Amino acid sequence: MSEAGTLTETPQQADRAVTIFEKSVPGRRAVQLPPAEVESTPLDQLIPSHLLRETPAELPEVSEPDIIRHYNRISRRNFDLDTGFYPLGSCTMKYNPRLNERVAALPGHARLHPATHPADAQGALELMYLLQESLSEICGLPTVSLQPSAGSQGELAGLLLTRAYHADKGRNPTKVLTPDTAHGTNPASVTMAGYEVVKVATNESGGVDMDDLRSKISEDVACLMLTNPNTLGVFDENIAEMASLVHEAGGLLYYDGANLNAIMGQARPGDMGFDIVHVNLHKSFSQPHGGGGPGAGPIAVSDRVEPFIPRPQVIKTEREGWDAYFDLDYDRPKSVGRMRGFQGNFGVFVRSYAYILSLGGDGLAEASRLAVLNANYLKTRMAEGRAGKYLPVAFDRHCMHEFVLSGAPMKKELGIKTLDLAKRLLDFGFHPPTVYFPLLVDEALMVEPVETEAKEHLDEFADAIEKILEEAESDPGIAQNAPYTTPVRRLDEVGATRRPVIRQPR
Amino acid sequence: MSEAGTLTETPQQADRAVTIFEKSVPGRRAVQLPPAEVESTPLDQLIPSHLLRETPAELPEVSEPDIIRHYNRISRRNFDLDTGFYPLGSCTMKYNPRLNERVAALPGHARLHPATHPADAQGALELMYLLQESLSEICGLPTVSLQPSAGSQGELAGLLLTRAYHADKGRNPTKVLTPDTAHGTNPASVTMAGYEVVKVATNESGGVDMDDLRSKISEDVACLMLTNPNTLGVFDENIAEMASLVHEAGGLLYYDGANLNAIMGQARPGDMGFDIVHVNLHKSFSQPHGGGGPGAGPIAVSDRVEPFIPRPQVIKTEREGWDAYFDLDYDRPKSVGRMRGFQGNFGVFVRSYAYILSLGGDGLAEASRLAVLNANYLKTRMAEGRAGKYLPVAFDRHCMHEFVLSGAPMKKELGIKTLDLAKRLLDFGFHPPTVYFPLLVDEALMVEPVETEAKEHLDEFADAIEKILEEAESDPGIAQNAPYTTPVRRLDEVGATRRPVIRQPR
Amino acid sequence: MAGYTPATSEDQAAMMAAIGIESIDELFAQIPDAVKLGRPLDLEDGLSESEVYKRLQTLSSWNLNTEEVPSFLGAGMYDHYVPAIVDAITSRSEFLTPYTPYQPEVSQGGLQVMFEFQTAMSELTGLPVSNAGLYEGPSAAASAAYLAMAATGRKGLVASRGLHPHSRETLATHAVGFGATLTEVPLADGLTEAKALEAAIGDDTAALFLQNPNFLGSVEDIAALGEYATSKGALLIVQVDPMTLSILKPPGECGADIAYGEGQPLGNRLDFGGPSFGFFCAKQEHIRRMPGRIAGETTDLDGRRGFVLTLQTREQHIRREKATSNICTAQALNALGAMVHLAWLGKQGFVELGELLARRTDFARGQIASLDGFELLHEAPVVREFAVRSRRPVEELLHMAPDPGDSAPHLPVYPLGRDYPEYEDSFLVAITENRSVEDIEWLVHMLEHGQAGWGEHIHDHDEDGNPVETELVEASQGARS
Amino acid sequence: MAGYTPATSEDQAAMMAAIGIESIDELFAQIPDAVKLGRPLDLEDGLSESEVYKRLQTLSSWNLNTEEVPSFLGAGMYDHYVPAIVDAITSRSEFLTPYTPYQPEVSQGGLQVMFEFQTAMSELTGLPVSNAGLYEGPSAAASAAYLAMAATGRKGLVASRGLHPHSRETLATHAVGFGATLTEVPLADGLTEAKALEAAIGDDTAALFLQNPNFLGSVEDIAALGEYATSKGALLIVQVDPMTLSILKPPGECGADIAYGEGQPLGNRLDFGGPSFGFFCAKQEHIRRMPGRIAGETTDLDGRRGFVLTLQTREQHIRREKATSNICTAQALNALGAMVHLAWLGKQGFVELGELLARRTDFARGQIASLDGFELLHEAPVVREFAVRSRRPVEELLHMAPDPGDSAPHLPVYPLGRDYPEYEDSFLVAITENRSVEDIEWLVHMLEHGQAGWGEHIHDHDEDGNPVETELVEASQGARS
Ligand SMILES: Cc1ncc(COP(=O)(O)O)c(C=O)c1O
Ligand SMILES: Cc1ncc(COP(=O)(O)O)c(C=O)c1O
Repeated sequence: MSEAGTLTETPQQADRAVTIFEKSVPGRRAVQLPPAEVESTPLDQLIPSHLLRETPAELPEVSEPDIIRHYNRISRRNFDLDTGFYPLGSCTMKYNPRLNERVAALPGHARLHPATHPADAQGALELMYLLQESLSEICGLPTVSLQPSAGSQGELAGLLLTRAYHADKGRNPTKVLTPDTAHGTNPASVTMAGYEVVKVATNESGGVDMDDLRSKISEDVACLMLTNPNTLGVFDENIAEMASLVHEAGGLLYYDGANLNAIMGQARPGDMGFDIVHVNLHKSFSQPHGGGGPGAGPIAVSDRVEPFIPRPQVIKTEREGWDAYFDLDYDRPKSVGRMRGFQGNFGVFVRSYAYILSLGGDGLAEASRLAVLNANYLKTRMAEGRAGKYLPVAFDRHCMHEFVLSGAPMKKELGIKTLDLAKRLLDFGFHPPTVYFPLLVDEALMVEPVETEAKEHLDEFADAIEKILEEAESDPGIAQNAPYTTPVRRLDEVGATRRPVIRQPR
Repeated sequence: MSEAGTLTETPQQADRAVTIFEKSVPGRRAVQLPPAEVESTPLDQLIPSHLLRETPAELPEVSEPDIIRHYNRISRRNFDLDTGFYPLGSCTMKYNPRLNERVAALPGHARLHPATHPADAQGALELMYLLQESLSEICGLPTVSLQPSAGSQGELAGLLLTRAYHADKGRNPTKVLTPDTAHGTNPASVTMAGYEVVKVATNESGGVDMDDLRSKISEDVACLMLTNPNTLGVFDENIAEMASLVHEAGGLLYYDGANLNAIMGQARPGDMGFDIVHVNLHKSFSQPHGGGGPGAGPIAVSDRVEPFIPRPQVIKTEREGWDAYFDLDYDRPKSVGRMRGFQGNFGVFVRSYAYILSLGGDGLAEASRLAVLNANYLKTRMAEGRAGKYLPVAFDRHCMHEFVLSGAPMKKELGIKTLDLAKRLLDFGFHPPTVYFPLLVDEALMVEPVETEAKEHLDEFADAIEKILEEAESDPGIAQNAPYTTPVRRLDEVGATRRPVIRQPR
Repeated sequence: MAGYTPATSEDQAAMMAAIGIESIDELFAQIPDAVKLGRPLDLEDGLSESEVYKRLQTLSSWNLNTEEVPSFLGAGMYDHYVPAIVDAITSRSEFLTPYTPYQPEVSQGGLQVMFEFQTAMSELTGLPVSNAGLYEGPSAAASAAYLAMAATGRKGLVASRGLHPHSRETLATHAVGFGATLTEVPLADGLTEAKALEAAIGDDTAALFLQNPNFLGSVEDIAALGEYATSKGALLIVQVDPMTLSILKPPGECGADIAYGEGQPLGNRLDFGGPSFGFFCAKQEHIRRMPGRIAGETTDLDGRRGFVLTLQTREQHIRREKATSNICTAQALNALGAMVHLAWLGKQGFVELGELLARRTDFARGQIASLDGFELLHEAPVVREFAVRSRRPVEELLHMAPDPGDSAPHLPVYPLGRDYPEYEDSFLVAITENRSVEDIEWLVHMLEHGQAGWGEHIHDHDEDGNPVETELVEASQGARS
Repeated sequence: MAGYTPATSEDQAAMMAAIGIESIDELFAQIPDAVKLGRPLDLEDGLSESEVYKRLQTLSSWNLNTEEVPSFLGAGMYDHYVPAIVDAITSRSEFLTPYTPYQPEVSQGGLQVMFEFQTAMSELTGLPVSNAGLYEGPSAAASAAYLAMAATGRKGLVASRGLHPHSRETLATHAVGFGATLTEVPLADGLTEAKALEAAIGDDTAALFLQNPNFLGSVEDIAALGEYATSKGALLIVQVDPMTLSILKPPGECGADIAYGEGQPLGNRLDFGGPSFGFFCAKQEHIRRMPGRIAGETTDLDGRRGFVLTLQTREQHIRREKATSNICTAQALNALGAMVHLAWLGKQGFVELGELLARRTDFARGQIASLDGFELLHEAPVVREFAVRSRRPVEELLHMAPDPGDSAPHLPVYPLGRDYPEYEDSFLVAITENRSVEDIEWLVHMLEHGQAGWGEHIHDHDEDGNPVETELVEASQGARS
């Protein structure tokens, strides 16, 4: 709203947050239910009254038009991938094809009960089987379990497989090696699998420090968990050597596939010697991120790990009267068991399989090549001008699909932190890159431009950074107090943690 | 964007309009076509080259992510019904249920070819038949043709039926009476039907001036076109008398059903003596307005007009082996013929029939009652405070579903016009009412709050008007220069007409 | 009754108190008792959302849609693939729910779309002026006639018999109101007869209507056919299938004054015939006689680029009985669908699609022409639709069962008999990119069966009943791997 | 290959020039040749959008979905009616395409939804703390166990056999990693055996897991069953079906420390089992041990209300190996669907729906119990699902054909044999508001036929083949008027 013609805040800023509960008016409603069509037996004749609820849950009382207005309105308080450039490192914010939403919504998919008899769900099982086969080829490993719900569940599954693998051999190693650049889910998963995290250092070119690795390898190492290219965007050239070192010591190799988008059709984790790979279907395979899910984290495994994969597994069998019969195989005696209910995030499988069909083998390879080209181009642009001066790249070499800059000089010379830069980018209409990760790099800024972004957008982003740094040279306060144009400005996160208000008071 | 922390314009204002053509980059593309699978015969061997295009149409060259970003982004430059209150008079901006979109999109509807053999389109024909029957009951007239594409085409169809009706009787009257409050489409349709418009005056209570009407009725009058309640929101109490006057002189009565939302289940045009009614399915029957269509304008007619309705007509017949057989009847020798291709805007029929099923007879009647209640409540609120002083209601009586205010005192005393008020309302987050219509009322503001709006929204609207008038008392410039917060500010419409730029230059 | 109305009984009581009434009935007192309904409407009571869904889902399942069986129906509406982004964009509330952009400051989205759409249609037709859309194809013919009469002051309309029968009938309906006469020019060998055309044109001819490709699918020589008419001062008006403008010479380069057509093939689903949209383009000199909305570019008072509805003095809400058209609500959302589809096809893809259509159509035409019992109705060049003559009566041929009493489905091709009694033995076959070569081969196979009377051949393949449906399903779903 | 990548060859050339390379291959030089693939992937080449659509549409048509046949399958996922506004809202780009709200200034939409969702789940469960959602039900059980172990420092997990078999199996899988032991408590007469339960609980018991209603549909007396465990210092953890919390006493009022469950019944389609979401609520004292994201309310530096991700020091990206959970990407969009559904149901409608389920279920249970060859597996009170014992072997009963070799579809009820060998002769029947009395009567009719061996009865009704499918279709589509 403007007072007397001057803008004091943006329209969205003026429109203060009101929850759906606060819009409630007693007696309002949206739903009309179908008639029960049966006797209106009092409830306490069906269920003993001491087991019944005494007061109804305080849900909102709102009409249908109110609901749609409420959520449409607050939806516009989100920045989304269809609004603009979203170079969030490690997240592969690639375009989400709407075709995939269309096919996922077909009633044969969307309205299929997970306990449908396999004979009546052949289309779904075949689709899962075909996705397994595709991921197997992409990862270079013979067997795929689609069950895990996301990357981190894939990790945990993989570590439990590792445990089962060793146990089956009568071994009980206790340690898992992870580079210090690893994503937070890796160590968290290691702990949940009952292992101890042992950190491995990073060398000067961004890869694993081989000496440090060698010094830590022992019979007590269950596996090495690696992201390759790693979170610095660097492909570890010593991978073959690492693999043989770990294997020789009896350990397994786990591949965090969050960065698979760099290497599809170029190189395969299986060929690098990995035994277990998880793939984030919500990254390389275009499942929309949904504001934080859903995703899926299938795992691909080598033959020696195969007996232990979660059950049930989709298999192709022969059956009289059928060209091929797809079934759920529960009869896997060495399986670790279930990671979750039913068969996994099937709706995600449909989208990712549609994506694989759309791109094809050629298209996937091309996508990776263009992702890497975009990253290197943007890295080149960031080496120019003020960015080159204040925001040096952490490891100056060709990167893969992403690269990491350090804001340390910027902080020192201009007095603005990476966080300030990120917040100021919001005013320029960009989603900032990932900040303060990997931890190894001081004031890190992790940039992943993905293949679905046009060159213009990369240039605009580089120009915006230049502009912000220029501004900061004359007035660092601009960035320090940014953003100015977003629906809300910087928020008090400390206060939120100190006195948590995490639900609407009654 | 903000310069050094002060807002100079809103983010949307800063984001200047760029067309999809301007985003074109040679060689970019979104589509991949299926392979032709047949020989690549050179085109000029199939079609003589002088009939072929020499240079391709300059369509945009853009990727799919660019397309979705472009249209999502510009979509947010629209105010829509799901954003807020939209009391656009005469337009019945009621909530558009998403259920209706869902059922319209079912493949049995959306992917049904209009030339499908009737035996293979029984569901569609039955739906049309059921909608005909429902509208017939709501209008109180025995026969319904769904063909017209919108209200104005319904009007023209009705007038051509009128012509055919008279011709069939060997008559050739030349005049059509319309009140001076009539919507612009009425006189335009009259001309297109080859008739002459004769205006009838409005009396002091907002109805037709009966003396003026009597003086203009003659054998040369083909019909009287009436909106009832009319565009002032007033129900004409003399309707029965008017009907008999016109009928006695051999004329027909045409009902413009744009305002049917006031009287569903309360009174029926047929019972008032009308012979022809058009219904705007995009008003009373919840078809979304789509930024200016699609809609549909079915007509309901009396028995004497029935022989002349457009063809084909959906009919229910008996056929061996079928419970009932629905067919397209082309064999209507007295029909005026077609108003358009195929069977009409079927997708609109699906939505409106779903709406009728959802509300039912009881719900439609209730909707009208609540629409009228809302209008009278808001009218009452507008009679208070400054609105009451500067914006008097044009006809001070209970209104039906809408009412008209006059901004004349406001203009005189505060120096702000109805247009200024409307523009300032935009800053308050409201879509303004219809302005400068009906022409009869000086500085008219026509307010239709519809039944799907909650009381709070009406109150907020009244409060905003009060606030604007208060502001204007101290500084009329605020409204005169409004809006300030919209994606663009007041636009140069005169310049646009003088030097029309109506397409992207090549 | 659905929860679309928020007024609780407390809300209602508060509102009534403010108004000063005791019951809502008082507000309806202005309706004379004599015309009050005084009883409930004789309609069912309202249903829950799930019941409505189920009921309409059931009704819809009785229709044979183009996902179930490959459809070769055309005749102006075509089963093209509508890309998913069209739905994603047109279903956004911001496009779906506003009305006509009367307040341009808060309607820049819709107005910019209109401007872009006008640009695209102008590109397709090769004419400089486009409006933002009309209802659909045939009624756009009537709009064109109205413009032509106003522009020339004449009353004669001449139309090729190759003009879509719906357009001709719609023109005839409107001609009564316009006070115009309508003369038809016959076809010969699938094309408009040039001699007869010249004979039909006179000093009172306001316009000549041609269609390209014409209703039988033939590509006409518009420039040659139109020359005489324009030399006589008539307007040359051409109805075009926008998809074929990817490869055919645009009407603007053939001397046309007006090009209009049915927009459905662009980004609009079939919907059993509507809603779709009509487009309407013309030479510069007709700009102030155009029907419908037109968006124009301008600037706001701070100098920002913006768009408005322009040249509104043509329109009914300003000019009333002197308006150039009575159109008000049109088909904005459908035009948006077209614009998105065209952007998706893009400059190159659009041409490639046209080429694909022409080549697959040529293949299908050749295959069917070589079947026993069939021959081409004409040999004229075609793009995406062609006419075939059958030895066996068409209604029997298409009803996919040996006995006319059976409730078997019908082969989805367009019989010409109703519109052209002279071609009662013929039907149209239309091709889109959705009709694969496998689908075409299925059609060929079905036509063979049909020509043979459906009986024996079928029993060759299957002995336990209802074999045609089985084949239909197979063909539409592909063989099980 | 689809047009998702905008780089033209000119773009590529310009980028390569800027980087200073001649070929993109140079960028891949860092990958040692030994591990380079060096051949194309052995996958098909990319398909056009229409081909992909057709292929997946075909695959999907081989699944028997709940629109084709009334489904009585439940076992944790239910065919409720998902209102159309859920799709309308969740399909908006603004909700569909962003990631986790790491930048709260531009993520207020998503964060506010989380805050609202937390409020709703807290209301349903009667527990003050809710997170923003987990993956789904059974894995939430593992999260609860992890919390309980950390909170109590103990390692024993005790679970009722009435806990969903998938939850028990998931717990067992994770227990290996957690170093926990899992003990099961048997059922008797459909309910958790109280005596055995007490016996199973010891000093090292971290948590007792119950489910309400339990897997056999029975309403358990959670408060009574839980008392002993909590008195021994174990946490009481209850898996709940959120839809039944409309009428059942919330776990928070039964002494539960944690309530979690599968969220699918709220606003999520079946999707053959996912994606849906898990919810997780707890007592205040557990707030800093919660797994997953939590949104909290705060203010911005101008004092505006706003929301942020809070208590992040629990999480993996901050705490790494010491995190309370490894979860990162979860199911935000699915939780939004639930929130919209719950707002649509509203305070009153939610209760009415619970009542409707209980009453229709009671009706269906009574009908089936009275059939020859069937009896109830237990008589305990139920809300929306119940277990039935059949004389005829279940697999034969459900395969709707006289001959096991036929490829007939299966009656959609849930056979208990795989999960509970002791109930091999039984199956579950689940009811939703989508299952009308007509549907229930169809089920009763089918069960009768099934009990009789599918043969004769069917031939009574129809003599020309494949009669069961005909009946299926009829039942799902209603009689033709
Ligand atoms: C490198 C890396 N590993 C693991 C994960 C965890 O995957 P998810 O979020 O699917 O659990 C992520 C992403 O969040 C990641 O970037
Ligand atoms: C009173 C009245 N009559 C006729 C019309 C014309 O209807 P349509 O826009 O559907 O052509 C309208 C609305 O625009 C109207 O308000």
